[in-house]
Amino acid sequence: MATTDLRTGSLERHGLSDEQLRDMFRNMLLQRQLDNRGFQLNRQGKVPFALGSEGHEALQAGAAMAFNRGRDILAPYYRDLGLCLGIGLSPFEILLSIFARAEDHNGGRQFPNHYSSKAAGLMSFSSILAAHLPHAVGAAFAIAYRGETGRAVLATCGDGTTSEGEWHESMNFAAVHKLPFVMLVENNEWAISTPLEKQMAQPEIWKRAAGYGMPGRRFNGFNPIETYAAVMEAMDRARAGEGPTLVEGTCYRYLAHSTDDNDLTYRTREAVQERRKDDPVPAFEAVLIEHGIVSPEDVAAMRKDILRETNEATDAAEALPYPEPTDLYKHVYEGAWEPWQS
Amino acid sequence: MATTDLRTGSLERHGLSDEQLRDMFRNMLLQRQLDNRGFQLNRQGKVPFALGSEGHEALQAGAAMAFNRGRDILAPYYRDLGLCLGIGLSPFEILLSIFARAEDHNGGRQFPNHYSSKAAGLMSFSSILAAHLPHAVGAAFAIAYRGETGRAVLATCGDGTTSEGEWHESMNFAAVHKLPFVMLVENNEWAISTPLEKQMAQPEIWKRAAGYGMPGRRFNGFNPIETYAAVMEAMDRARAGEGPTLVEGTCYRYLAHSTDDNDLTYRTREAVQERRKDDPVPAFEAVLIEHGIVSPEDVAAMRKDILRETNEATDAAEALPYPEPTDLYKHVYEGAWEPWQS
Amino acid sequence: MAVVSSANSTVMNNVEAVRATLYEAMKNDERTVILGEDVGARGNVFLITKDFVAEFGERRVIDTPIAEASIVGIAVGMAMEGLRPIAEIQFADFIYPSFNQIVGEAAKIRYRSNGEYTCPLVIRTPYGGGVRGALSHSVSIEALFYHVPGLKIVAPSFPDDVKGLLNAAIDDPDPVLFLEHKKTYRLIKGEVPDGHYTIPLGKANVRKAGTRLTVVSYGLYLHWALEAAERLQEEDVSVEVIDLRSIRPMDKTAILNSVEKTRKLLIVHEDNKFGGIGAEISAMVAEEALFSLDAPIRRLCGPDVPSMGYALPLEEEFMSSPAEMADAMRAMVKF
Amino acid sequence: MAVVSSANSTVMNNVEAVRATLYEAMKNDERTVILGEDVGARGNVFLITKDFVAEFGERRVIDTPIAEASIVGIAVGMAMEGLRPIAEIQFADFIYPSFNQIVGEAAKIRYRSNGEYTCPLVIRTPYGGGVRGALSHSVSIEALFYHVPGLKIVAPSFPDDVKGLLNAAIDDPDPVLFLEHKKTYRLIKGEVPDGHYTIPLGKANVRKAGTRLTVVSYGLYLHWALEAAERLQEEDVSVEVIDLRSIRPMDKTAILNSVEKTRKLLIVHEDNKFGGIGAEISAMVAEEALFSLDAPIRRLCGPDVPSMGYALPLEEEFMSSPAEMADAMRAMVKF
Ligand SMILES: Cc1ncc(C[n+]2csc(CCOP(=O)(O)OP(=O)(O)O)c2C)c(N)n1
Ligand SMILES: Cc1ncc(C[n+]2csc(CCOP(=O)(O)OP(=O)(O)O)c2C)c(N)n1
Ligand SMILES: [Mg+2]
Ligand SMILES: [Mg+2]
Repeated sequence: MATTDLRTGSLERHGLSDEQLRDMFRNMLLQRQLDNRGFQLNRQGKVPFALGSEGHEALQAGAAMAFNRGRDILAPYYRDLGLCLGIGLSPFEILLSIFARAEDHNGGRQFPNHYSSKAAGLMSFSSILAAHLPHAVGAAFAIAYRGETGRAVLATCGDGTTSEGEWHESMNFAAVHKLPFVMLVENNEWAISTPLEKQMAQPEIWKRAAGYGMPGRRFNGFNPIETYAAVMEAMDRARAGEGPTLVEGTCYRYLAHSTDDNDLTYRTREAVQERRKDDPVPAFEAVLIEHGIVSPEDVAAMRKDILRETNEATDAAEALPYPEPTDLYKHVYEGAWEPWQS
Repeated sequence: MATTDLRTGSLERHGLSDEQLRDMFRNMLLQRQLDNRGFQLNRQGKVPFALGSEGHEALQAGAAMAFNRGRDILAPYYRDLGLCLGIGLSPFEILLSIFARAEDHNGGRQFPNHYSSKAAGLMSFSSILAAHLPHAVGAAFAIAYRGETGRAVLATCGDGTTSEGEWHESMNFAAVHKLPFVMLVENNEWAISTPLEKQMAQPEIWKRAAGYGMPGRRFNGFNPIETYAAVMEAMDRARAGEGPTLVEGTCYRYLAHSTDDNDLTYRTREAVQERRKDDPVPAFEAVLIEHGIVSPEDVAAMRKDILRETNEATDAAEALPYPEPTDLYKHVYEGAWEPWQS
Repeated sequence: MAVVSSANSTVMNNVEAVRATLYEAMKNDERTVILGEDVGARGNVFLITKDFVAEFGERRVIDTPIAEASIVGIAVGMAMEGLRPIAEIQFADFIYPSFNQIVGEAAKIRYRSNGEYTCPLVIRTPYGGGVRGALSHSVSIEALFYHVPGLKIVAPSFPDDVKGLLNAAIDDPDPVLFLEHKKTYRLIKGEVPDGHYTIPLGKANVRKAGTRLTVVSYGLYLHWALEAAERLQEEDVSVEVIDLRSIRPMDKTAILNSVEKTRKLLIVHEDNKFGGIGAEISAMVAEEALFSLDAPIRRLCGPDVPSMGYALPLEEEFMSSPAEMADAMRAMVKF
Repeated sequence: MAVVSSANSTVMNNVEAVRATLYEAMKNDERTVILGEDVGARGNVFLITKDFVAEFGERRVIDTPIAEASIVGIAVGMAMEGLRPIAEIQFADFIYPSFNQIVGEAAKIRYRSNGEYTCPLVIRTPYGGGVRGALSHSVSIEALFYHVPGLKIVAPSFPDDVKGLLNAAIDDPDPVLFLEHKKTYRLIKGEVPDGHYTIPLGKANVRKAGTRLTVVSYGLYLHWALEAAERLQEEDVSVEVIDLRSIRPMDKTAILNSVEKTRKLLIVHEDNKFGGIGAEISAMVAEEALFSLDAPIRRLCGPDVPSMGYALPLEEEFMSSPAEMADAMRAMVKF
């Protein structure tokens, strides 16, 4: 497969239109802006927690482009801001989550970044790593069961999460039943402070696919187009009823794990800086400019627009109320019966 | 690797002496006799449960020969009669387990076939499939931690058990820490009524090894010498500190899963009969006779001896008492404090 | 309680009642699928789904790999996406690997998504002892789960309740853990109304009315408690026996009403005592009806050991008996 | 209670007490290893094992893969083969995947092997709310495990108890679940005796003597209960506050002695009420001291919802307060 090389500036579009390329790029810029906003609000003491996806922008923008809105299902994890934006969540919805407002899909119950939206086909997930993967497989089963071809489930997780038993069980079941399921691993080389080599002896996660009897491949997750091509190919296989695929995107976690983490305890600033050379956001910008898909002015306008949109979403979300204290008691079960009422 | 071919009668000894070959064969005959005894006692109404290993004799006799008594550790599962005999358990100990006598290592608490013997290096395990594998890995860690080279842990499980999450987690950790650990999968093509193709999409379990970054190989588990060679090679790697190996032995489950199962509900008598053609016990007998390692008279004497030994063990075990009712309250914790006493 | 849509009934044991109910659910709703180990060709190890796969096909009766976390987890995903899965854990002892999916996930999906996603899932599993199941095929698990908000737990004892409660569990929009005492599977027979009916989750049933003592139980021990109560009846001592049926939600009202009347409470269960279901029942009464009591609340429960054993004396010592229960009742009545 | 080998002591918070105790254990016994997620270079997410890996090496301070079932399971194997592992679950919410290894395995190894194998294992984990931990970093887990024979559970609240009980847990020949309330980590400071000492598992501690009401608590709420009791003291109402410390074994004697004296019992815990620790405490008293009671036993507990929420009102509504506890105490005393 010919690939866009972000270093040399060559461009293989894989059928993506100028508009789609611009959309991907805009997603990447928006991710960074919203990440930034979360950290800002945290520093301002307005929210107790933030977690960013810097380094995952290209991977997520590319993967989102392979998702068919209104048809496919996404089972993401907490580092999937860009993926969730890319399948249709709005900055306002992201800010609702950051501020834990009553209108948030989770009603302010979960940490930010734990997006959920039935309308968008985004499955609710908890903080318990890998626990969402059997759900994704079950959803894929439901799709296949009803004979709904042309639909697939895209599930994601980090490199560290592949160590969990539920990762294995999910992969195996999806393979046995040839389900419309794509397992996308976002390999950023870290699990909080634990580097890849302590997580696994063999660092190419995609190679596990053969053991399950499904195709596997790896792609450069710093390249949104290559990402799109790899994920699209896997999704198309799944949608055609040809079964699951394991795709692994390599990327890097530029920030600490979250605002609760200090990554200088386990890696040096220099090591991270070194990897910043590959930062997908400026690299993709340069390629798009070189090929005349955006102009520097376009980019400036985009940034401005994104900042405005983010500001508006921040103000709108912040102005909304928290859930009521008594909302604590809702939605334990359906209907009236709830044990503490008696 | 040159291999003994049980069909043509060719013999590659892999360094095994005549005596060792005879020991392996005796183990196979003894397995069958003891299996038989369990079922007999069940039919006589003397014990409520029996479970046999027919089809696994060669695999287990061969693997046991690769175990260094007094040094290695075995973490087996319930279908490992021959392996446990081969590492030193006596027919009397087996019968104690069948009869659930007080003197049984488990004090009659567990089902038969759940052998345990600290003296023999045989780790206690429960009926919960795959739960013993992390224990085996932990034991391997302890060995490596203390710098005890020349020791390894041999863990076993059935094909179906490889689907459990704990199987995956154990493999992965053993690989990361390069532990002296050998995972021996006894692939008999069935998990109770569930055939291999419903358990996994890709039936060659050994191929999963590459994904974990460890060597894997498959061998014919109907051939005790090939089994020995494969397991010994893996154990030697482990003992030399070179890390874990996944070895898969192919065999077949000739009997129903246990006395609680009726396999005619899910497979035909004819299908099983067809596979009986490969029965490793007569096949190995024929090879040994052909090569003059045993005579037909030797075999007859062995059988007689084994029957006598089994009868004596049966009588001796049966004559012993059950645990006392009050033994129920022992060994919940060490020492005197036990909550129901207060 | 039971809403009977036909005047006719059939005598069944508990296995047959589970089987018949599952069969109807499969017939009536295409969204229903059954998944678990050996539920297909084998028809489950107790033959509960015998012949189902022939009739409904492998897509609806799924022999899963041996992987309990994903049996439940995949069922959760099915439920979130519109199916009505009925997952089976072959023996209750093997539910532990799926604890995360039940407690961390299924029970919290409605809550954590603020009602956007739901998890209409039934998890069936045979539990309990007295069947020579040894250390790993005898366990009671209800107390490991009854503390979990978001989950419902049912433990019927009679075939008619099995059907009505299983129907209710299947219809329920939330996850239900459905516990079947395996010793009662073939032992307990009874009339089961034909046709579809449900028994509401959370309602206990006074199986024997009485005046001098309230006994609350469920599972196998409920039958033994009834037997013991009959013995006392022959001695002209009137004991009320409540079949709890649902463990969560628990029918506080029924228990309190009965205790107000009899002024004495004995709780009987096979599961270990410390932290068992009896603890909550007792605490509930000590909180709300303390001064109605004429005697200390007693719990007659399994001993606090990890399990009964395979050897007969170790099983018999663990298990109670109608005679022991009758003695406990007599002592309470005399108090 | 504490056996102090030196007259000196040091002021520490709970994090420092855990850290100092682990450090000594690593120093004193080569068989001790620590394993868990991010316990190495990161030194645990609360910095409890900070710098340990530099001193003791990667073989003894093991950054595991993210796989809780095997974190515990591998520790079990280590313990069976002579090491003294201390396993960490990063947050109590993530202990669910290891439930099988704790309940099905660790707690049963001595029992199932008739005493031949043992499992001297400590599992440490931070639990509890009030730290904006949202749905998945706030849970209390003690009631999911306290029903399990073969397991011990400790939940200290003060730094001196943290040290003495953690030492006892490490020395214990059986598996111990060691629960650390994360809100108390830095909040609670106190004198900790220098040198090695242990506090026996299973012994409660009367942290404040009193006459009119017995309050039993543990964890963060113990501190709030003490605060509330001090307020009542200022109103000249004498309340006795028992720090449970060990959940299993539970110090029945201490509770019964106190209740015999005060004749009233209030149980206070953060965890949900239904089936919580308070249920067993109440049931124990209702069984053995019913007629000593001058008031119904009350439980002031977390509401029966799956979790507190991330939004502040959802956390505050879940959590109790010293003021609410004081009100409950006043109501009981007045009763
Ligand atoms: C079952 C479980 N164990 C542990 C944690 C704590 N934890 C949260 S994120 C994380 C690291 C995840 O690493 P990875 O999967 O590589 O994703 P990344 O954060 O790198 O994107 C850990 C250990 C958790 N949330 N759930
Ligand atoms: C965790 C768990 N799940 C289910 C079972 C029930 N069970 C007992 S044996 C068995 C089949 C095991 O098959 P396999 O691993 O292939 O071993 P085999 O019996 O074929 O030797 C099953 C499902 C169990 N014992 N433990
Ligand atoms: Mg990562
Ligand atoms: Mg098998």
